[in-house]
Amino acid sequence: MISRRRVVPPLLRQLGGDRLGLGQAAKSAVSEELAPRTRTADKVVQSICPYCAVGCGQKVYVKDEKVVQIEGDPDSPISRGRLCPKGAASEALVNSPMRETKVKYRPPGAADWEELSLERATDMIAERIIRTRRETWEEETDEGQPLKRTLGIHFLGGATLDGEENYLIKKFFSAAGALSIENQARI
Amino acid sequence: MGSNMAEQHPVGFQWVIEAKERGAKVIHVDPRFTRTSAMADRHVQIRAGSDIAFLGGVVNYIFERDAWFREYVQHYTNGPVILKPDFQDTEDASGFFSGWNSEHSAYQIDTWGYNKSTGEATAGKSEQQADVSGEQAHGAHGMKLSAGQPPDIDDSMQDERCILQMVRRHFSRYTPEMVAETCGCSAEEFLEVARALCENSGRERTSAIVYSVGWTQHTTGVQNIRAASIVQMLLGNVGRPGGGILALRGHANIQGSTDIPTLYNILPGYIPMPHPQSHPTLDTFVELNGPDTGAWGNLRPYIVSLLKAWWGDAATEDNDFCFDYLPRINGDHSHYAMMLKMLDGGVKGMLCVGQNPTVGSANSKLIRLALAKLDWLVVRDFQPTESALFWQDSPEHESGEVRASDIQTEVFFLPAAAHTEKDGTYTNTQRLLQWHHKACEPPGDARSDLHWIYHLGKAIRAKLADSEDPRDRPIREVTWDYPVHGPHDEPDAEHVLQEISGRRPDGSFLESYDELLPDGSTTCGSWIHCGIYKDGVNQAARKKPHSEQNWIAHEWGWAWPKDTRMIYNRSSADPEGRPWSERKRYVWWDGDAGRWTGLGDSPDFPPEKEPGYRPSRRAKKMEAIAGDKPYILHPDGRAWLYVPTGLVDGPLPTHYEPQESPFSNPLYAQQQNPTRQVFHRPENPYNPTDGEQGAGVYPFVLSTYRLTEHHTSGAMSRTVPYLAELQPEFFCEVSPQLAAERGLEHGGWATIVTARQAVEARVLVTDRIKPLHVQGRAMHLVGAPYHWGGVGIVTGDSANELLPLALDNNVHISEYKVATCDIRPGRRPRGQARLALVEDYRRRAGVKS
Amino acid sequence: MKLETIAWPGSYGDQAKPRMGFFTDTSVCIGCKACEVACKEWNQIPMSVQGFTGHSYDNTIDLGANSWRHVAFIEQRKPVDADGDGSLSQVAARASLAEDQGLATYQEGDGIRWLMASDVCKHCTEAACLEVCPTGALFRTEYGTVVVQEDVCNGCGYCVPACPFGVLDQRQDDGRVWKCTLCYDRLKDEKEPACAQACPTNSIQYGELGELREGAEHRLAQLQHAGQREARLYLADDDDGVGGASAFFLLLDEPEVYGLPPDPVDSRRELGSIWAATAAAALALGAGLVAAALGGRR
Amino acid sequence: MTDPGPAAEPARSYHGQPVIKEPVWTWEIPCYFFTGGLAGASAGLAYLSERRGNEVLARRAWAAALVGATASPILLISDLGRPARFLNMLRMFKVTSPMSVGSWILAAQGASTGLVALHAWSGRLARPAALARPAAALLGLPLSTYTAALVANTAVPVWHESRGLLPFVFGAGAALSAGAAAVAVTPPRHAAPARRLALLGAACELGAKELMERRLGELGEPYRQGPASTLGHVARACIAAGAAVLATRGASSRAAAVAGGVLLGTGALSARWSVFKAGFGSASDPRYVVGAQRERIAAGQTPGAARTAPRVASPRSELGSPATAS
Repeated sequence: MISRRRVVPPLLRQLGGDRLGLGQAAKSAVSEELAPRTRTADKVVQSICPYCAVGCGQKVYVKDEKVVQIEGDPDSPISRGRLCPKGAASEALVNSPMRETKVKYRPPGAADWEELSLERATDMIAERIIRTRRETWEEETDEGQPLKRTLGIHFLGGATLDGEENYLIKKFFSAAGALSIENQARI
Repeated sequence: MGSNMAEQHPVGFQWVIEAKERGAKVIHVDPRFTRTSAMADRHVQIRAGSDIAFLGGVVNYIFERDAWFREYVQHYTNGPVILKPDFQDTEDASGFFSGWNSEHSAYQIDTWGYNKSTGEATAGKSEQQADVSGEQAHGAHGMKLSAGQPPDIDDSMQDERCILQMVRRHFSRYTPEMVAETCGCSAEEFLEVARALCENSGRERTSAIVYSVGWTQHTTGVQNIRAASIVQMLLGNVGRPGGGILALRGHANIQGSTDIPTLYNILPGYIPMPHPQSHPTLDTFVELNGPDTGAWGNLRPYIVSLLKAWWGDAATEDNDFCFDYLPRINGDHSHYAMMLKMLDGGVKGMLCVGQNPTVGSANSKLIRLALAKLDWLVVRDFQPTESALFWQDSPEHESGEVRASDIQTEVFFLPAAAHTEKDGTYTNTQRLLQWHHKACEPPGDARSDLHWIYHLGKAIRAKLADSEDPRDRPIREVTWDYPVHGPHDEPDAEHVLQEISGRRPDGSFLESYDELLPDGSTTCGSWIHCGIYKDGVNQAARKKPHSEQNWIAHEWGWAWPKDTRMIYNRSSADPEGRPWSERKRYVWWDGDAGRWTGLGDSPDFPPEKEPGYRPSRRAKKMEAIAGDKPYILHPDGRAWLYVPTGLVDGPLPTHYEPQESPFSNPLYAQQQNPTRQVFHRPENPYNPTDGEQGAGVYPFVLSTYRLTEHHTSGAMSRTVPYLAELQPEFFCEVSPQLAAERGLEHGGWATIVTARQAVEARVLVTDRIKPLHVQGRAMHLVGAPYHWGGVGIVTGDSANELLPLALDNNVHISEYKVATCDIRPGRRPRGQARLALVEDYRRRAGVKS
Repeated sequence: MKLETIAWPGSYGDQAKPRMGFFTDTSVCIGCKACEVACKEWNQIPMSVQGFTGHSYDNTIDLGANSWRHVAFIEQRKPVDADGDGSLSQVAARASLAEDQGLATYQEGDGIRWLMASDVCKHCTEAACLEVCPTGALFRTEYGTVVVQEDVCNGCGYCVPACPFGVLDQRQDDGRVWKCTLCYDRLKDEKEPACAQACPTNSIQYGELGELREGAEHRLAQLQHAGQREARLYLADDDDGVGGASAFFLLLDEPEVYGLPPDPVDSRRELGSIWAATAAAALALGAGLVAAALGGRR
Repeated sequence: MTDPGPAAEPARSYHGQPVIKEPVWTWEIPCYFFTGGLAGASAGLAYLSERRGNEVLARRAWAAALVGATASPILLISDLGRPARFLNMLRMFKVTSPMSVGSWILAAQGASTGLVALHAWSGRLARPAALARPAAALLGLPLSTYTAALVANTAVPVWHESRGLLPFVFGAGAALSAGAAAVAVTPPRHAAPARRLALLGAACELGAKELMERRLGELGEPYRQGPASTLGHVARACIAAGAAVLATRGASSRAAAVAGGVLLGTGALSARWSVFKAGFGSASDPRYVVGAQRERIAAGQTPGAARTAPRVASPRSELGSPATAS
């Protein structure tokens, strides 16, 4: 059917039931085979909007390991499939042209960034945390009461981190005695 | 009030529209006419920072009209409780409560307690002298009441010293006329709101109050919310469908970041961090922070299970379950306190994870100067933010104050994974945890924060593996082995959630925190989340379509505690356990079945405790909570009209002027909140406030806020093409009157000046900003959305440059919503000239710098 | 109510689907612009930063090749306590704040009101753009909607001045014209168009045109009943200048206030007379030529 | 860009924004209005002169027709957003689209003229050429006037509202153009018919355009301001001057004939430009678009597209409420 319509030129198709050529006769091959990319996606997963705290449900469509569409999840009792402009822009957020995917390092006093491998960066940061911790450790108060902490390190977390991430951060830095673990809630 | 719901929570606002369609009345009380006001039946414009005066007026109105919900107040609140004879109200002490210690500029709160009770102030008092905040004074935690009974009660609530009468007296001067004078609205407008609230409350009807950072970001932030809770308790609007005080939070997991805190002063589940002087051992910690009665009576099982989750086998009965591994707090170690310490060189390293303080925090310049003092800075985000680039580009670079080469801070930028690139939970604004599934791998070096902290932790542990240093033992012994998967060894988030939920001795998953044991045989990373993995099922990942269940949607996600969708819902039934009305039934007592039942939510109450239950004299913990006391987190099971312990700035809300205000306090001799945190130093100058020399140099009120089209510092919106184009430039909103007075041209440029900074913005002249008449003078508001900065598809000056640090000492949140400023036509000067302009203003205002 | 258009359902026979459309109820629009973004996301429309306009919160300016949804923002000063068309909430608030029924007046406040409305291609019953398109790039789909086919359009630009709503425009650096497709591709999977699905307050309702119109009549009655006398339906009738439209609106003021024409007309309605005049002119020219050639001696 | 701001509420428009879009057409289009008319009318002049045995004039007129018929498609294609897709113009035949109809006319007329030219030079294809001559002449007539239908069939008030006269203006313009071209290149003694055509065209052009602008009334303002007005003056001046020169010395002096021809040609071109530009002015100002429609409504000719009276007596909120609608 489709193939037949494609070989018949619109001009002739006009003769069959669409004399003015305003409808079916004008339909192009592309229009004929058009399919939404939600249909052609490899998979769809249920997610939650990363912006405000309403917690709207999102459906994330993936093709070739890339997010191709994010839209509201109609199953959600919170949002009933609806999204605000920020939520609706989530695909553009994860695929933003400005997104940086390389580690960057700026040495003291340098005028610009340098490249650095992730492993090296992790190692260097580990060293610095250990060093700073030793340098600024407070074992006890003047009265000899236990402090067991460092105030030489300040952590400021955003509020878009997952609960599990926050848990491990609080757990580890507490174990390290790094006391001042703070987040957006304070701001 | 204090919320711009239609703009900041548009999808949540669908429920407001729906309620409205069903006949609900929507009233918006706000300094600005916003998109929320446009949808409301009524918009009442009040002066920024006058919310307590307005709500106090409502309280006064409720008493005047005798509109309070007697039965609810008598049984469910501490209204009948008699206070200590030596407590003095602000009415008697010209703006101060009893116990003011001007030397520490802090309160000693031992006079604030229930009459004949002991110990409730212990925590509070000692903390006050240590000058730490109410949060660290541990709210109700310290309160001791035998059998959960306030010792001295007058159920008739006629006694002069009973809380209800105290509250009545405290607000007796908050008359409609006083409200009008203080807030700038008309007495009629106020009365409409008060009447509407009262008429829509009671057995048959309920009213809800919605707030956001419009209330928290003040030097009286906590008391703003307290004032609302007094209104709602008096009207019986808490724990009932259609009622409550709804805190609309601004970030996907900001609620979760408080429940499982990345906050210095609490442990998961709001367990306080220990203090050096008062908590040498686990026993003293539990003794001082765990009341004998109520849900907090089980503090020991909660913290022991947490310590076991963290230090596993290393945590034993003999070593106090590694209690002394926990770092101690003895002061304000919050964000701003640390930034000031940083400025003085006391902080060597900082990690900004998904946070952009040079745009999002107040007094951006101070923040940048502080960052420049660091040895090292780690920033994890989608792209280098203004904070990650502070060494390269800033107003100080433009003015020549600093050069990149002068800044010795080492900076690491680590690209972060997006929500679609990782598994995990977000806790929404109603305590609902929702799991989001990973859709694909993060690009390039981008990793989840879970991956980052886990592998960073492993690296540090490896380096310290054979350290003999006892201070390294907590790191060496912390349980840190999570299964990993995928090409990047991503830790299994679900496994972390299991640890949070907790396990029984036999390793099976716990049902609820009632099962937690004090002997170290159970583990639980966060007692309030206990059961989120019950039956070995990720309850947060439940996604049964709402169309297949009732409106409570109990099978979608999981809410702490115990999957309770509406907290304190026992109060939706009367003391005998019957619904207050057929129309408003939610949870009620089923006498035949001998248990609490309802529309489908979990009762936030012991399921089989009948309404008539009365505790024995020796009862402790939950046994001490009577069958008609819904507020189980409080040792007396009552909601607190009056807060005997836990707050640093008073047991009752009191109107104080903002740190910077063009007006004097019409209610009290004391101008500002006496306990507010201010930092007098050159980097943080304050504009003179009314009555002080030079106040007229900054004659207008400045308020910063957000727009629907952007997200906080813009790091998640100015970099997104489709959002950037919607609000492409920093603009300010002014009234036609102010525009005329200052010669501002609609669509042109204006420069806004404070003692901190001068920024430029496009001008939007609009009738939506209305001058108010306050104390016989016109009050002009300059509205400034704060989303812009130097990085992004669209850029601009940042409004937060203008703000000082002035904090609510309960929670250390700064006053973003009110400051004073001047505004002038045209773009700001560049380079040195910009400094000169700010300096000139300071000189004229007599601000030292 | 007559929904037929020239080519729909006629030219599709048994392939014709129900005529689908939008009912945009501006009385509940909160101006969040989710529709604009959801549309651009789905249709992958280029970003178009146009700077700060000063048109209230509208920096999109109008519909065009790169904005297929446009939210209009209108701030109006309303005389307080004015009668009739005055500030309804003022009057009503005093009268009935105590009543159980919530006030049904929307988007009004203290002496001012802030109108917000999401505009879109109307998918007219008599669509000038479609009729003047020489290539057939514009066509009437089986859903009764009007779509530009990007594989056919050659950018002749005729539809641009032909549209009485100024919807279509040419995309620079691309040359073709673009406009709302009512998410033709999503419709094929019976998915709601992106804007309607996103709309938080259901201001944009999508469905079968017949049902939408019925609902709209009741909505109008509801608002009129509640004293919202300025409420009106726009493009909801077969007898207007474009024979009604698949995308119609509930407005709270005159159409031109929203940048919409009060009486749009499909120019084709005059095409007969235009052709006649053209033919007559051609003949006149012929006569002139003959006269010139024959006139006088050689 | 700024506006008075909400303080001074704009007179019933949306922040002063246009309601309809300005055309996206560029300089090629008004030029084509000219060349199309030139091609069309020249073919007619050529064919008739031929029949009258005026070979000298005929050859030159055919040449002018050829020039016009060659230039026209080039101009049109270069104006396309996607020139490579010009053939899509013949993808369908749509009577509802003057541009579609015109494309077919232009194609046919151009082909005929081409055939005539081919035969004139190569002498081949005599029989087809014999048919092509009258075809080109005949098709030339609608070719000269359909462009008026094209612009009249839009939402642009200044064009649409003058739909009755515009084709005559364009027709006259075509005659003028063809006459002028021929006069300029033909020895005066052979050019009498061309002169008559030019003068006749000039008279009609001036008359018809003037009448059209008057009839438009307020909607005609765009003709009285901005580029359209300037071009209008130029057109009138050139046409008047050219006509005068031609009428007085055109028959005797070759130089005068050339000058007159050029002046008239310029006038004809300017006149097309003036009409073209007026369309932009008319579309960009909401006053004209809304104004005309408001008058119709005020005059009770139409209720307009908005209606405040519901078609149902009593509301059923379960049907109408956005809360319940899905």
